[in-house]
Amino acid sequence: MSRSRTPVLLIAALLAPAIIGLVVFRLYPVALAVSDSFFNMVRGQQVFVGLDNYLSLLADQTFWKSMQVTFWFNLLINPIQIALALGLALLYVQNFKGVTLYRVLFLIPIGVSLPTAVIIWRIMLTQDGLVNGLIGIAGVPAQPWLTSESLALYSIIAIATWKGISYWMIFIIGGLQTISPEIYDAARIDGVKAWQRLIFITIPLLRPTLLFVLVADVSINFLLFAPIFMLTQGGPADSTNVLMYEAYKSGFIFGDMGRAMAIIVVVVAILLVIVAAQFRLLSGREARS
Amino acid sequence: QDKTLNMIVIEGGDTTAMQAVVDAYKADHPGIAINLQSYPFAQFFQVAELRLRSADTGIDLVYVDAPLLASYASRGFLSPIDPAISTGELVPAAVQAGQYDGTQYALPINNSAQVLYFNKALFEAAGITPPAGLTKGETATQAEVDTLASSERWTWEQVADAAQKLTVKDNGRTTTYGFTVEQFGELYQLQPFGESLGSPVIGPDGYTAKGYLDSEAWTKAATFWSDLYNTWAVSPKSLGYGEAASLFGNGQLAMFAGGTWNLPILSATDIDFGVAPYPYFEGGSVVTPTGSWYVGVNAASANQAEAMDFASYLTTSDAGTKAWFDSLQQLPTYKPLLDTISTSADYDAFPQNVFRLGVYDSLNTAVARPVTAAYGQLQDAFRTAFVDIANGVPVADALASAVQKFESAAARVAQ
Amino acid sequence: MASLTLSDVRKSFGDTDIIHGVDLAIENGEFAVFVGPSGCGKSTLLRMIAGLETVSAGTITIGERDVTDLDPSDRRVAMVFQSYALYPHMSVRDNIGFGLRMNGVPRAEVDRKVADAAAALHLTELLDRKPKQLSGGQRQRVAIGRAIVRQPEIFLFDEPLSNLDAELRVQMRLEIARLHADLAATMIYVTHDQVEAMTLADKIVVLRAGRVEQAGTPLSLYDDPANLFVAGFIGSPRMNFLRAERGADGQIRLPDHGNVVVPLAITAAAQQGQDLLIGVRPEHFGPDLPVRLSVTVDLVEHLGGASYAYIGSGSAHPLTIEMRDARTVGRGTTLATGFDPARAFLFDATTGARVR
Amino acid sequence: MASLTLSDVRKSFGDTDIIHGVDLAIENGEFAVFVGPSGCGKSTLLRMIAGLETVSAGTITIGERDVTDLDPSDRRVAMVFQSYALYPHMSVRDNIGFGLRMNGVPRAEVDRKVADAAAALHLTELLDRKPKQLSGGQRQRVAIGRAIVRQPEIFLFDEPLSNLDAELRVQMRLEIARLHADLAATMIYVTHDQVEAMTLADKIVVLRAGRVEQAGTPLSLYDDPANLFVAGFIGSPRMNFLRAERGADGQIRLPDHGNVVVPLAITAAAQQGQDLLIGVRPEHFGPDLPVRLSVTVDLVEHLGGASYAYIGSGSAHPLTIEMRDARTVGRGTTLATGFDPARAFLFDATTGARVR
Amino acid sequence: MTARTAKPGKVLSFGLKHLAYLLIAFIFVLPLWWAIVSSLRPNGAIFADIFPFTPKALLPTPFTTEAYTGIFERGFGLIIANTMLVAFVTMIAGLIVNGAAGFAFAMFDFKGKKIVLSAIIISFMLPFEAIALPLYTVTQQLGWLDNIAALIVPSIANGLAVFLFYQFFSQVPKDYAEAARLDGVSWLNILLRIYVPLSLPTCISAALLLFIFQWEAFLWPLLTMPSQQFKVIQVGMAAFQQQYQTIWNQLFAVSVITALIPIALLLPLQRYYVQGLAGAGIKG
Ligand SMILES: Nc1ncnc2c1ncn2[C@@H]1O[C@H](COP(=O)(O)OP(=O)(O)OP(=O)(O)O)[C@@H](O)[C@H]1O
Ligand SMILES: Nc1ncnc2c1ncn2[C@@H]1O[C@H](COP(=O)(O)OP(=O)(O)OP(=O)(O)O)[C@@H](O)[C@H]1O
Ligand SMILES: [Mg+2]
Ligand SMILES: [Mg+2]
Repeated sequence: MSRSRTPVLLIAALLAPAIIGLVVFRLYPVALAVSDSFFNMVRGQQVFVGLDNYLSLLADQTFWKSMQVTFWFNLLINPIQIALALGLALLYVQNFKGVTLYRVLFLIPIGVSLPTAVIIWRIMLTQDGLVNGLIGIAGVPAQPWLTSESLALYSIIAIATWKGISYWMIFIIGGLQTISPEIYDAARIDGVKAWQRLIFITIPLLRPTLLFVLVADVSINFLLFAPIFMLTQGGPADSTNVLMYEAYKSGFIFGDMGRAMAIIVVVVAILLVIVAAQFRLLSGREARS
Repeated sequence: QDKTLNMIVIEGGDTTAMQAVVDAYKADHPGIAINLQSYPFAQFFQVAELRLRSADTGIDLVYVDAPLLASYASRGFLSPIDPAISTGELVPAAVQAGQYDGTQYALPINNSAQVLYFNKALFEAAGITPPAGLTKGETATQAEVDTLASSERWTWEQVADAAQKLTVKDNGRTTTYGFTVEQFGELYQLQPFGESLGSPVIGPDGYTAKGYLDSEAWTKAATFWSDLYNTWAVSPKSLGYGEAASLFGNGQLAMFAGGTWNLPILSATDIDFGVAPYPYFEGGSVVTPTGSWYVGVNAASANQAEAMDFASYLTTSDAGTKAWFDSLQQLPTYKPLLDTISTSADYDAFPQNVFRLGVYDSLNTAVARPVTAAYGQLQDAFRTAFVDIANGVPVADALASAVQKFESAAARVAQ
Repeated sequence: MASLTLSDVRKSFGDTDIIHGVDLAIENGEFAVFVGPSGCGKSTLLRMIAGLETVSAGTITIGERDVTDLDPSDRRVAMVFQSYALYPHMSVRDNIGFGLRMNGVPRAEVDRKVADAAAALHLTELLDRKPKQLSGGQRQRVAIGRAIVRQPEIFLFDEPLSNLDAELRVQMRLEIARLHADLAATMIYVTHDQVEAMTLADKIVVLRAGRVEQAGTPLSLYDDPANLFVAGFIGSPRMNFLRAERGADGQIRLPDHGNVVVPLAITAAAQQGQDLLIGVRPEHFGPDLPVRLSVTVDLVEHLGGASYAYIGSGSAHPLTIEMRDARTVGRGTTLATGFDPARAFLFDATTGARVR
Repeated sequence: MASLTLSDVRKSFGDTDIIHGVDLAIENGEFAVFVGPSGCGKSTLLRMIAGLETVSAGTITIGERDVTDLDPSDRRVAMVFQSYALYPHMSVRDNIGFGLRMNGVPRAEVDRKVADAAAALHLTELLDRKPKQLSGGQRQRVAIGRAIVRQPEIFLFDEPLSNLDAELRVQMRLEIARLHADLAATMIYVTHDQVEAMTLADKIVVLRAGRVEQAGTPLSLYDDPANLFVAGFIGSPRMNFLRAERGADGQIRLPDHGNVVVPLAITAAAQQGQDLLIGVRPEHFGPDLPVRLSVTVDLVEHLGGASYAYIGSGSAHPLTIEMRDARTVGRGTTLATGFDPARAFLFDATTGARVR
Repeated sequence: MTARTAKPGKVLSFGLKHLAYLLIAFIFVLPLWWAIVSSLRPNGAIFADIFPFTPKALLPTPFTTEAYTGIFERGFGLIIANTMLVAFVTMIAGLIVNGAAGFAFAMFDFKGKKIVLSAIIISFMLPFEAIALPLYTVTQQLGWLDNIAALIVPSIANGLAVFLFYQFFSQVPKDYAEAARLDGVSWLNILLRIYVPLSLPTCISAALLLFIFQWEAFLWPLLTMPSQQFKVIQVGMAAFQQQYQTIWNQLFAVSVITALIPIALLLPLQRYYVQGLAGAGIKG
């Protein structure tokens, strides 16, 4: 409603708890954390070093290699997760006898916590593990899923995807509910094939939902490092060493908070640029009749 | 007046043992309550780091892993140990490892020893002679153990040779592995590899790896490590903590190098196993891993005196060390207790007599981990290199990269 | 363009039978209109013809082709939905051309066809707008444009005008008539609107509860309804039904109106005491007609030219009478009116059957 | 029940002025209908009265109270939305009683009021259904029920019947009329539908582009429109406009119809060459009337009773002629018809002003 | 899309469809199945059929329920109850707080809306590890260490949830709110009695988001509950991976229970996902 007489008090009351919570428990701590990136610990003393921590990143090979890994990881995992979550949501909303059982099964990874999922998958993916056993039945030779430079990152993507897509599916299903079935009927009569309906109708009409899922998923994946920490510790040969893990190592293992925070500030800045671009692309010209 | 001290410790057996000490201490010191805050092993270091860094007054006593001491001390997390506390009764190497820049920052609680476990049945099946060692049903005096350790110790070459014969493959899949180490790629476990061949991991300044980690000695050690996985394929890749013991307990692993802490777990299985001294390289010196947990006092604690008193009780008193040892069965650093192990008839039988092997090693062959404020960086670079090597990265590349990574990270600490 | 034949077509949703065997032939180029009360199965029948619903039994033939099991896209039919079902995210141009492009028609040809259709429907100016920037009538035309470009053999319309306001409805009705004349295509049209049905149809099909009650030209249904249901359904305002009795003398009287005699010649066998209804359309009342009634007006609506008088509202058999130039009539006026028995219909009140 | 006064009410959205100073008085108990082309500001005006839009300038008074800046909930008005805006998750009972319950009316009283309203609107059977289980007309009645129970001083209706089919629309129209009679409440009603406007209104307010063009009783607008716009807007089918010229002799002629003379008495000053239009309603054509025309029919629609002939479709001044019992007329028929100049209106083609 | 009843010719595609679903379901279920099986084996036999893999690995042989009795003897019942408490309180408080904020953003235009909304959206793009330390200090200063307030309060306001509510509340037709305004319904009731029921799938998604966040919380409870009197599931689970050995079967038993609880809670809510309400009260 466009009313100039906006109920200011009401708005304040509605927003206050969330804003206070976020300021006190997110934004204020983050300000403190960012200030860490301007300090270094020298002989037990915090010393102000200005932008030194950032400048030293410029010449830091590990950092740049890690940046590459981060981009490659995100370039793959985000489209894959969203595409699969969408596919899964489409399967979920189908209606046929027995679908209820599948629907329940589709929800399972939501409940399995990430550490548990990682433990289970690590064991399943070992050289002589269950996955190699299964593909062995099909005659495929055993693969070093987590221990080879060429596969480790993809295995991590697969695990994170297994864990994540059911969760995103839930949100997409909510969005699918808002599309009128008659539009599909019209398209069927128009001779539009199923895949064309998906690309030209479903996806454009899901835009608000996809925006949410994309922003949330990209943020989470950009900051994701727990499975890497638990599975490969950045290896083999740094092939899974994403920036967040590099920062984590610096901060928590090496006690070098200055470098860690400098890296995190860079990561979050990149993330913000990406998310802003997503907003620009997907919102605004929201189409709904 | 009543005081409550808080101590952070590792969840599990360590907490149980510490509680036993606390209970004993309480009997003598009615005014002091000690509250243990236990954290899972995997997260202990992260939590300790965070809490110590925030100058958390809620911690009085800190459970310190030997190599982290320098890092903590250099950042002022720990108070210097009260010089009045006498360390004369402790194993000197262990006392030294508690010092940074010439000051004592922590006291050793216990020590560790690594041994070679072997499955007798699998050796028999493969038709090879197992290493000389302590086995079930046999007793051994300290003198006999000393002989075993000084003259009958296997070399890594022997281990590799046996492992190849012990490894069983079926259809391209390994059903029995010949050998593995318990702590895959860890510095603690592998440090003796290179040191046995004559080179420490880093230089005495604590920040130089060039010329050490990429020395000929370490290259040879790393090549051996690489061969275990890539040439001979006798070891399973990427085992998690505790999984070596599980495999061994299932009879799927013939030998593994691991800590004495595995004894209770393995004794509970029906595997017939023996324990041999930690191997060394042919032509090299005998070097074994050592170093375990220390206790320190949080610099931010408001109860310095009381905390020092408990630390002293835990590490330098008869009652305290005994309570700890009785509960946890870890190799002590308190010499009177070591003497008991050597002499008491209680330790004649297997597997108790394995401690006598530990006594020998800790007094004769143990080499402490490098003391450096950049230990975390070293450990990470080292682990990365050795895991990569096991996964097929060329030895020279992996070591060079480790040197580079460690030095650039350490430089930030050293500045 | 093609003819359409439904042979004993049936449809059940689960256990519920919705369409109970419909037989229907629609000629090539014919404009057929389905009418019937809400829920009688009009949309379902249309959707079955389109292929959007499966057929439980029976066959559907378009031209010579049996399309019963064919996919909607293969039937060469086009449908205009009540909700228009325009693609909200596409421009008018894309909405119209979407089906063609998806079927691999070259870009240039699509553009040409879209331009032609847009010109025919006066949409040229609007080609770059999105549906939500259009008025109802414009959306309607876009939906029709989408149907036209595909040059289907049969057009299906499901209440295409029901979301439009009265003025637009008149306009669009004329446009659809013109379209039918221009394309000479077979069209099937579902509506609730009397006027649309009467003015557009070559053939009106009256459905009730999944059965065809009567099918025929609009005027034949208007002039000669087969039963009470069709009589009440065709014509607006709806036909009035007056209670009638056949006396011992064989004469038909109106008990609610002073037992006035209605001189009707009936060939059907006389059944004394039979409950009858006489149907007279509002527009067939007038002064000076043979059967005279005197009624008291409850309510009058003056539309300017015509006025409607409502009598006996709330009773079982209310009357609506259409009057011209009757500004003076108001609530409470006693109206002398009447009807011509030649224009009245007689029905059996119990079975609803026409009594001739 | 209360009167409503708008004094120089204006509204702008950003820089766009939508309502340009409306002055209007609606009496206590009056039924006012707003009509006007789409986008002229009817809904905006209604929403300003309801308090859903702020007023940019001017004042709104209900009874004695200046409500210009009051919150919607404090104005004692109720509104029926075109979309009905029934709460889909609530039963009919809850939909109707929701406002009362939220305002702390005791449960028992809410139940009683809901029951009363439901009885009045024949909704009693449906009280436990959800909106999606209702037909359009039933939903409409629920929306009205929701307005009634609050016993507002003013009812606002925004095209309440526009989503209903023709038959239902007639029914609901009568119910709203009955409601107005029963409650004697002040009602303001927006519609596009001629018939609704004509039959329901005590006063019709014709709006164009945010201005009031004319306000008055339906028949006064029908019989005496102030200008071309109102004349074209009131009446359905809309009035025909024939091009007229005033010759040198002061006579008015129809150049498109053989220069036939229309004998009209005009008091306005003669302006030679002035472009004029003569307005004649479709229902006012007939044979044997003074001004005789001969036209060729393009298209006829036979509705049973009435028939409409369309002439000169597509031309600038097409004609629609209503005929009774004219089954024989068809496309191409040459029709001899005419109109009575007493029922014709004269307008200035340029300004649209009535020329008297 | 309309359901089509099976015709003889469609049996094949029907079978193919089930096959495809089965395959996907298999991938989803396999890890959990393996966890279930492992939780029903004695600890020593967990890896018996895994290295190398044999089909027996997917059957609980030898069979024992000792892991389950074991975890409850360890007090895992209490730990689960603790976690439920934390998760439910966070969920309910979070729904209220974030729902209110999302509603305010969706419903009103006010100065600075864009900036505040952006700040809120940004707040969930911050890695928790980065703020863990300052947040710990804040909590310490509030005196909340070892108090479950430290677990709950910082997690209530959630930028992601606000964004979610905002996105979906914006899609609810404004007519409902306007109708209710005219009815004199307060904003609070408009939110609670109209927007919330109309956005049920969204509310469930948001509830799930908040619930799962706490269900998986680990580092934070570990930090803020130093005395470890009040343990939550992930912290309790970490204890199975000890310094010298891992109690696999109990670890899996807990994993299975923790996986099944959220799914069991979600199951009865499933139907809201396949029947939309949106727009059902509008138009004829
Ligand atoms: N998918 C379905 N499942 C079950 N019943 C259905 C389904 N579709 C329609 N029906 C039922 O079939 C009957 C006929 O519906 P249909 O939509 O064809 O009616 P209609 O004549 O078009 O009515 P209206 O004039 O209201 O549009 C109704 O009783 C309806 O409830
Ligand atoms: N919130 C708004 N912001 C900007 N312009 C608006 C807004 N609401 C309405 N308008 C504009 O105000 C004008 C009048 O709109 P309004 O809805 O009152 O028309 P209406 O007479 O009700 O039309 P209709 O018959 O189509 O309902 C239109 O041009 C419309 O585009
Ligand atoms: Mg229908
Ligand atoms: Mg409007």
